[in-house]
Amino acid sequence: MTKRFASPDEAIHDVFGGARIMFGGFVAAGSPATLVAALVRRGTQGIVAIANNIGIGDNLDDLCERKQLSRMIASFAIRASSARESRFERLYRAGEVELELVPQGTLAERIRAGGAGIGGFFTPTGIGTVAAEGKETALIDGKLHVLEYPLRADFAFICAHQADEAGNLVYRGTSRNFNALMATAADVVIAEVQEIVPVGAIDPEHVVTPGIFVDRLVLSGERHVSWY
Amino acid sequence: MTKRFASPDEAIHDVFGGARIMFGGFVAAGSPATLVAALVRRGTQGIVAIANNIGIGDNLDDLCERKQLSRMIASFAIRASSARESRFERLYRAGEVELELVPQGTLAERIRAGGAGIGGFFTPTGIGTVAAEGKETALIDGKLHVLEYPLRADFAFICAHQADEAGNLVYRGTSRNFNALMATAADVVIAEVQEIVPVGAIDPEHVVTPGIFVDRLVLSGERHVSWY
Amino acid sequence: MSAGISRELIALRVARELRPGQTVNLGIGLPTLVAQFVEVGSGIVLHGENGLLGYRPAPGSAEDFDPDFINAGGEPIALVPGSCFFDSALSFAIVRGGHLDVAVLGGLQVSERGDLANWCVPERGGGSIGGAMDIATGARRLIVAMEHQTRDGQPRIVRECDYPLTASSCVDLIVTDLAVIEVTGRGLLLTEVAPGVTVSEVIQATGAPLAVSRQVKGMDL
Amino acid sequence: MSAGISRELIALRVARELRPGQTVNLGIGLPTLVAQFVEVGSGIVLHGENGLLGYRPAPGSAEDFDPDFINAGGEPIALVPGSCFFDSALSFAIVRGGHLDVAVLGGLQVSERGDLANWCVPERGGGSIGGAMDIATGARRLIVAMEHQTRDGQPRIVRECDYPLTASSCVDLIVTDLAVIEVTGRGLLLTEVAPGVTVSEVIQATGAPLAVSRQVKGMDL
Repeated sequence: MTKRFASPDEAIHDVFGGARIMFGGFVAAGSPATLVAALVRRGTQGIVAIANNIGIGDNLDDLCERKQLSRMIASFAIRASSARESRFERLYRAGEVELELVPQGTLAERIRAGGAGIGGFFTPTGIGTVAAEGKETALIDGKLHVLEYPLRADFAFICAHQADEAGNLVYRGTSRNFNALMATAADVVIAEVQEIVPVGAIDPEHVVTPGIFVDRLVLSGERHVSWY
Repeated sequence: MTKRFASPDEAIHDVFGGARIMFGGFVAAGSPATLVAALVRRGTQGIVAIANNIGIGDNLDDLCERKQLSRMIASFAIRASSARESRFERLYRAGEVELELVPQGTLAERIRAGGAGIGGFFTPTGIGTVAAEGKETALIDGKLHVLEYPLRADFAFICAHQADEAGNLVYRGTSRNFNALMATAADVVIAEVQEIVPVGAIDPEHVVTPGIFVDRLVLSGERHVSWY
Repeated sequence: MSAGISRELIALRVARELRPGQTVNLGIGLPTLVAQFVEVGSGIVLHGENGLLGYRPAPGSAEDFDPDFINAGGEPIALVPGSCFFDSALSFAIVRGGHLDVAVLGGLQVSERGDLANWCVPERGGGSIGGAMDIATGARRLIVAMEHQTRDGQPRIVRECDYPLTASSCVDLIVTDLAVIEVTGRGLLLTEVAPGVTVSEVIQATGAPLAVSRQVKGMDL
Repeated sequence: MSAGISRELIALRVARELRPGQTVNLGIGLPTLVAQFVEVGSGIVLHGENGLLGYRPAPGSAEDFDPDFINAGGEPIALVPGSCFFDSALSFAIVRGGHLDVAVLGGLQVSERGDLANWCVPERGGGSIGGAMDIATGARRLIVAMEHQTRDGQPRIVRECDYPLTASSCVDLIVTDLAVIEVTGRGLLLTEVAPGVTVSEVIQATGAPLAVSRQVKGMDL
């Protein structure tokens, strides 16, 4: 019983218009480029995307070419100073896509909470800033905290280094980032990997994402990444 | 700059009366037996202990011989049915030690929250039971949740398989359990390990507890564990 | 009153409920016996709340006991291809986050609404919650495996639990030495009786109203 | 007005604040330059909020760029003995949980109370919070490294930030091309001036009241 799909297009065959999709990765590290390219080909509209970053050179910015996003939840979107404008930035300024900016640690924790069945949590991050505006706060241990709620999605597109046929995943370098969290927080988790090995080939001590979290596997295409 | 101490007694030299101490381990797996034995020798009184379990055969039960515990926070303490009584159980029934029973997942999450700077979290676990009595609740997404607060301690006594001199830890089998969480949630973290290797000898991909969390290292004594 | 089936047969009957691809947690005691009937390669993945996925019971002995490879009851386990280890936070993220397809827990009492009490005998005091509250709350499907009655012949299936609750309205199926009973939105439904046990004997031994399924049959063993 | 020191020298001055055994996070931009002055073996552990501890800047080139080994700014890094990787939840547990001894962030504005604004230029809109709010809130000691004034010659150190805040009362030390300024409970305290810069020039370039330390001296470079 393998979870392997023959192509990224087949692996995302049931992504529907308006779907809420999490995309792993931190800048280029662990970004599911192959799955994003398939989503661009598929042309699905009205996507609510959850990802750390969307900017110049990011794979996700490709979803702006045909205006596939209706809403973006991210920590990095518009650089405070930047010579060039991303496609996302242009759409955002034109009012064609919504943006919910979330502090990165809060974003990570909200996704973890979504995967862990935590109904909400108090964080000191964002107090006194727009990130806490309109939100419930509480004084805990002498310190103001803001109540944040979990994030979940219909799909998670993630990227790991190696999988076994059961979906156990290991990552490489700084590519765990949001991938390992998003693997727990979506109804359908699709992982692209460099290599799929037989069940049992990964040392049980080294598995980072247990296979029960992963629904589908597909091989990554060649990576074209530029250092920017 | 090594974090290694020559003996467990030196590693716990500053544990004070009334200290709040976390003890890792789940039954025998990952239980810091060497450090507990040193604490028994030291005879420190009034300890508030946080651990998953205290029962017959558990190392922690040894702290009851000289009534060193004032309060126990645990998920497993008194078995619903048991032929033999632990020393903890006898003290508890005599009113000589307090017991706060916490659902295991809530205990894990409270310790994680303590280490992660989360001020509190909502969990559905315990609703409708004594575990939620007197606590704040909230209806989130149609489901009642109870608000739980973080746990921290003055010291954490943990047990891992291998450390490098910088305190990076790897575990073995089912011994990660509470150890990996408690490593993040105490002012002074003392780890006993089977082996201490040079910095750089553990693959960066395989480190489970980053060394920055670990203050002191000591070698484990021989383990005497019976299967019960 | 006829003697019911053995604990091993209760475990076997529970194992029949499990499906390939499911992630399954087995509680301490009787539920642990279910592991013996889960074949390696069945596609059923056993979860131990102490921090592992994918295991099988190990024969084990006092001499070669390795305390780092245990189930949540402290008993020795062996790995299967695809096993992995993690800490207690991730372990209960699996439980609480809805990633556990089925859990099998022991019971002291189950109410007609599916409330479960299994962590404290009031006469003894104290108690041990362990992972039971999280598991009863978080598992998508909860099966309780227990003796139908106490040693004193008191029913364990009752209108209202008088023991402290583990979780309310959490039980989906009860498998005992006498019967298989579903917890439905309209109360308890008897669907199977143990070999040699009659429907009226089960009703007699049950402390809550029990509807009898039209398809009631002998236990699927 | 004398020209202040270069960005590299600002980074060098910041690096002088770091001590062996400290865990240190460096923000994107100017703060990243500090890494060049942290020697391997110094006992200072660099934290990348993208999920690593223990790294050094890698020379790197477009040809051999490996996107799996980057800092939070997307630039190539190399490992040092004792490096390790983890996910974003643990990374921000480190930040939020008080395990970060020092953070160095860039700034757009800092107020006299130590409020920091560094993620959004209102004229541009949108913005990028990244890890800045968590880091500014969680770090035990926060150093802001920035140019003393904007390109238009407006002060960045002000009575009240008019840019959206990153966190309030979070900054401990400000290091600029002109000066080193401590944020104290009684306001801003000038402790060092850059080579060739006078105290009155610093006061002139600062938009908030500035007390001058009795021990004010030349920058420790």
